[in-house]
Amino acid sequence: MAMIPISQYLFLGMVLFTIGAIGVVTRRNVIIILMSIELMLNAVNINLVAFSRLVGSAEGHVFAIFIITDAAAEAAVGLGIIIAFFRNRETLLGDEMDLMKW
Amino acid sequence: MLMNVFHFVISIWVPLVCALIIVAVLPLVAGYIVLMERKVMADMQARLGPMRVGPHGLLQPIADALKLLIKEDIIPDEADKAIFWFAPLISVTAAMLAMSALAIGPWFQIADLNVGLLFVVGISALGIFGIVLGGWSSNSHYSLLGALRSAAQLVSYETAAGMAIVGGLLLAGTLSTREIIQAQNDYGTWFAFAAPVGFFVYIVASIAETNRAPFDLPEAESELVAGYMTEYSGFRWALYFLAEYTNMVVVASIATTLFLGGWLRPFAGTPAFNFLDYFPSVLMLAVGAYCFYRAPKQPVKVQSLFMVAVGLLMILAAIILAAPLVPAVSDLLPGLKPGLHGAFWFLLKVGLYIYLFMWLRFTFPRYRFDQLMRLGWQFLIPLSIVNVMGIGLALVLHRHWGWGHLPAFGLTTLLTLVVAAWLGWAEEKKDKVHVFVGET
Amino acid sequence: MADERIPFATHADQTVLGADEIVLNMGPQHPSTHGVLRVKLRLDGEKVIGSECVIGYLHRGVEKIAEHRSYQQFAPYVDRMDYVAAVSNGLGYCEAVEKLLGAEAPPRARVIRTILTELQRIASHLFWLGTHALDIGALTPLFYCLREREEILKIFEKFCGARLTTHAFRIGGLQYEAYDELEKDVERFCTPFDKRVDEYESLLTENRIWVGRTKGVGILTSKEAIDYGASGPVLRASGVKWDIRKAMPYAAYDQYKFEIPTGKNGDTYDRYIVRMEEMRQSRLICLQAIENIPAGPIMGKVGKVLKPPPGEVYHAIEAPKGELGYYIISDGTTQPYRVRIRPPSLINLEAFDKMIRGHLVADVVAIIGTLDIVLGEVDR
Amino acid sequence: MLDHIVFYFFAALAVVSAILVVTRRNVVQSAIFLITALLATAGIFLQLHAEFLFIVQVILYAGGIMVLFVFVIMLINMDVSLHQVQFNRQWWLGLLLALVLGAELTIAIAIGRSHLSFGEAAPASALEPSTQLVGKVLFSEYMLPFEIASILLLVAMIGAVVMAKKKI
Repeated sequence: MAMIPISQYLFLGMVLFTIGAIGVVTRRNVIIILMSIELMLNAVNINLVAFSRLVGSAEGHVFAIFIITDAAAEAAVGLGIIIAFFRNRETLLGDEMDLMKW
Repeated sequence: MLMNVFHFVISIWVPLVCALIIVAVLPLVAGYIVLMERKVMADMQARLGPMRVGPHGLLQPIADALKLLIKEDIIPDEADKAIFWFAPLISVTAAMLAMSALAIGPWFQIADLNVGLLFVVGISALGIFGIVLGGWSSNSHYSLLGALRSAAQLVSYETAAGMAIVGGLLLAGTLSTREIIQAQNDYGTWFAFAAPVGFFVYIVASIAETNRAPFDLPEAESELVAGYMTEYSGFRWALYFLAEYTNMVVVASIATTLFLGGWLRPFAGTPAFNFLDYFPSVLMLAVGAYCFYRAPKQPVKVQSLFMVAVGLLMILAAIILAAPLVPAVSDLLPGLKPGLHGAFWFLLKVGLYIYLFMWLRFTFPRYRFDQLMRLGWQFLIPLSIVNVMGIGLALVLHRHWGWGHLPAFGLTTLLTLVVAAWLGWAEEKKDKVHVFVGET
Repeated sequence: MADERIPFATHADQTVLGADEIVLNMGPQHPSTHGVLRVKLRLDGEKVIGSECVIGYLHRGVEKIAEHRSYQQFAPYVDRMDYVAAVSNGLGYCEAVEKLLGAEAPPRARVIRTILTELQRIASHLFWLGTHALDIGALTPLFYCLREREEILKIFEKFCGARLTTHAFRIGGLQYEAYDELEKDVERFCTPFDKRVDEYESLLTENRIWVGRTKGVGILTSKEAIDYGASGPVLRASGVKWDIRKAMPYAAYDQYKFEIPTGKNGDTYDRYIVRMEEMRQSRLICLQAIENIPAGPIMGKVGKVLKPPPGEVYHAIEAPKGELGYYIISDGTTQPYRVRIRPPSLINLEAFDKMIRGHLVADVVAIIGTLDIVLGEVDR
Repeated sequence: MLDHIVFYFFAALAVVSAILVVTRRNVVQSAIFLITALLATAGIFLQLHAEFLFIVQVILYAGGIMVLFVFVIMLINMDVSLHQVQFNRQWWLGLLLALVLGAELTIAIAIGRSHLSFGEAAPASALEPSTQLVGKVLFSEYMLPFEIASILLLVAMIGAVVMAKKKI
């Protein structure tokens, strides 16, 4: 039973990261942008865990846990901002966030 | 070589058979829990409960299931059809998947995972998506409010339940369900007695997680009609119901595993209590005898026969449970006794835990949403954190300072109870301030 | 007060609401609106910021029907208003017409009327308690309450053959002579009944969740209660000691000793306590009454055909839900010219919007329950 | 062999759901596919013998963060946004740049595969049992980052409350 080569995981991570990036730069809906960012973070996690498996230490896992923590914090604050934004502007479109203050 | 093949076959087939049993039997079990609930409710409310289908309503669940299966499956016009269609499946799948890491007796377990208990907790929490998406896709305000309440409630009480579980895990030092039960055997006491406050927090939080009264706000009948299930009917509604009752079994199993000694007999380590080994058989015999006693009093002959059949089944179960106690049999199959009796005790504890749920449901009124949140965030979560710290302290006292179990855990439990009393007192005081919640 | 209210109607049909605002339509088919009350709630999250009651789904034109029936013929109709307390409705109507006629029921009839009406009050409160507790989520009290109510209904059935819409009284007295064991039956019910009330109280009164759900919910101060014209337990729970049985005694109430329980805060909890206490007082009245039921005729001197002199009369009684008034105008014929009924449920419901503002959806249900409305009476 | 099947299944699932996340019009459907993608990633973690991370992913990501997302999506009335243009005006530029980024990464991986020797992967037993190992590393070497992460969470919590509250 051959191991799956590490490059496969890296490639998977790359694909997911790119899709996430595409979502961030092309979509208008802020919630979907936020979700795309989560997707990118997730892609990074795959890489970390794969490397961790490669070198046989748990450091990659630890970093992945930190990234998940970070994602949780980001989601909480980001969604808070979205709610505040929606309350004030009644829209969810990212490209209408064009005022510093209203 | 042959032994290896044998072991391989065992290692593949036992989990498969267990999984099949769970998937096939759980709906039936859920149905009979509903019957039990109705009977318990009837008993507490001075009524008889279902008595028509089968003797003492014993076939009622099957009749109900048939009725639900042939009912029309209504999908509202304005609903998001795809999501509406598969949302109940999420709930059921998550609930059933969670069963896979639970050990019902030393024999019966699909997979003894490294992260066993966390797996159960995490996967069963995914069932919330079924509720939230079902409520949202129904496109009805009642459903939406029910779904929102459900999500908020689950997220809040998951924290308290998780911290309560952490307390138990600290004692066990492992996440594997099998080893947790083994650890309780080694301690010589169930963790419910070592960490009573944690157990209490878990009871409350698990009731809230399964949306049972007095925390049944997501489906509060008098407020939100049926909450997230308002627009569902027929089979899909039955799936939600199945998920709810499976979740009850899951949380009861977690509590049994972590706090009530899993498949261990009461006083498992004390030879003086070995007579409790006869309890399973005696209980079955008693139930069988009651069946025979009631059989002639049934109104219809078929029902009498059915009652006799149930009685015979009980006696058969008694014989099977008594078999390992015969020295000849136990010599032949040494694993028989822990396997059978373990499963019996486990299921008995699960049943008692569910009975506790029902008892509470028929005794208490329903919380209001803000009170529910206040209870969760201001009482249970701080208490569970204090409980974890207390257990840590007890372990330090025990392991490093050489205190005995009783003084160490007694002291920390006392401390935790003091904190609990203080928290309760603070909340009471706040209650007085909050006499009028409204603003207008 | 009124000018502070957010006009609901301007927002009700508004499709674009604020971020968290929704309009929730409760009823007319909803498990806890006690019939066919429809409430349009404007919610901010779960907080009520406006409401509108839509009534009339059960309107049968009772008052109009009265104009085309003779006085006796109309009596059964009033039973269909507050169908949970039909005896009280009948009493009010009969006494109003008697007042119009200038006749009076004989003492025996009045005592028996008192007994039955007080039993009816207990039955009505029991039904209220069961459903109110059910609304708040306590499933069990309902069945205990219905168990006791059943005993009362059995007494009614023995007395007049009907259980719900009894038509037990007649203008001028009673329809039937009391059956032989009436006293015994009433005694058998009343003697252990205070223990039963204690039993309900042990389930609810001290219960933390119950107290949390009812204390401070739906407050009506005594001034507001009077302004809204509230009556009955709703008024008394706000601290106003007003009971028509004491203030303008009718039937045989002046002969008996009983207390008027009052509350302090005027919240749901106080209304609950007041009603529980009222049940105990009603039991005492019944026990006093059966000790000495005077002998004599059961019908006063009224003719076969009732032709009251032209004029008008208002007669109110203390029904279980509050002041039940009948305003009858006679033009000297056999049919009333106009009958106007003051149903306590409708008037108490007026305060509903005031009471629920700022509360949560769950409290709406509790407040509907605590007002003890019967839609048959609200809509007539 | 089983390993391969599991990996490619979850990888394909993750990629397909990821594509659907960024292309769906309906936000709720996007969220559902994001959950699928996250669960598929969790499956890949399991295939990499990272059981603890698998369960953390399921509990925290799928069970916690996504509940938050779905909650907010349901709170916000989004019928309007269904009929709006979904992609912004410079979408072609963004797509191009993202694809360039992807190409760069691909090239990097390809070069790395041929020029750098990754060596043979450590045996599966080196990471068992992952829970204890992660715990030990987390609470010894990475104690400070761990504490910082907890402060970060606290800050985020306060921030979220301040943001979302109407009147403070």
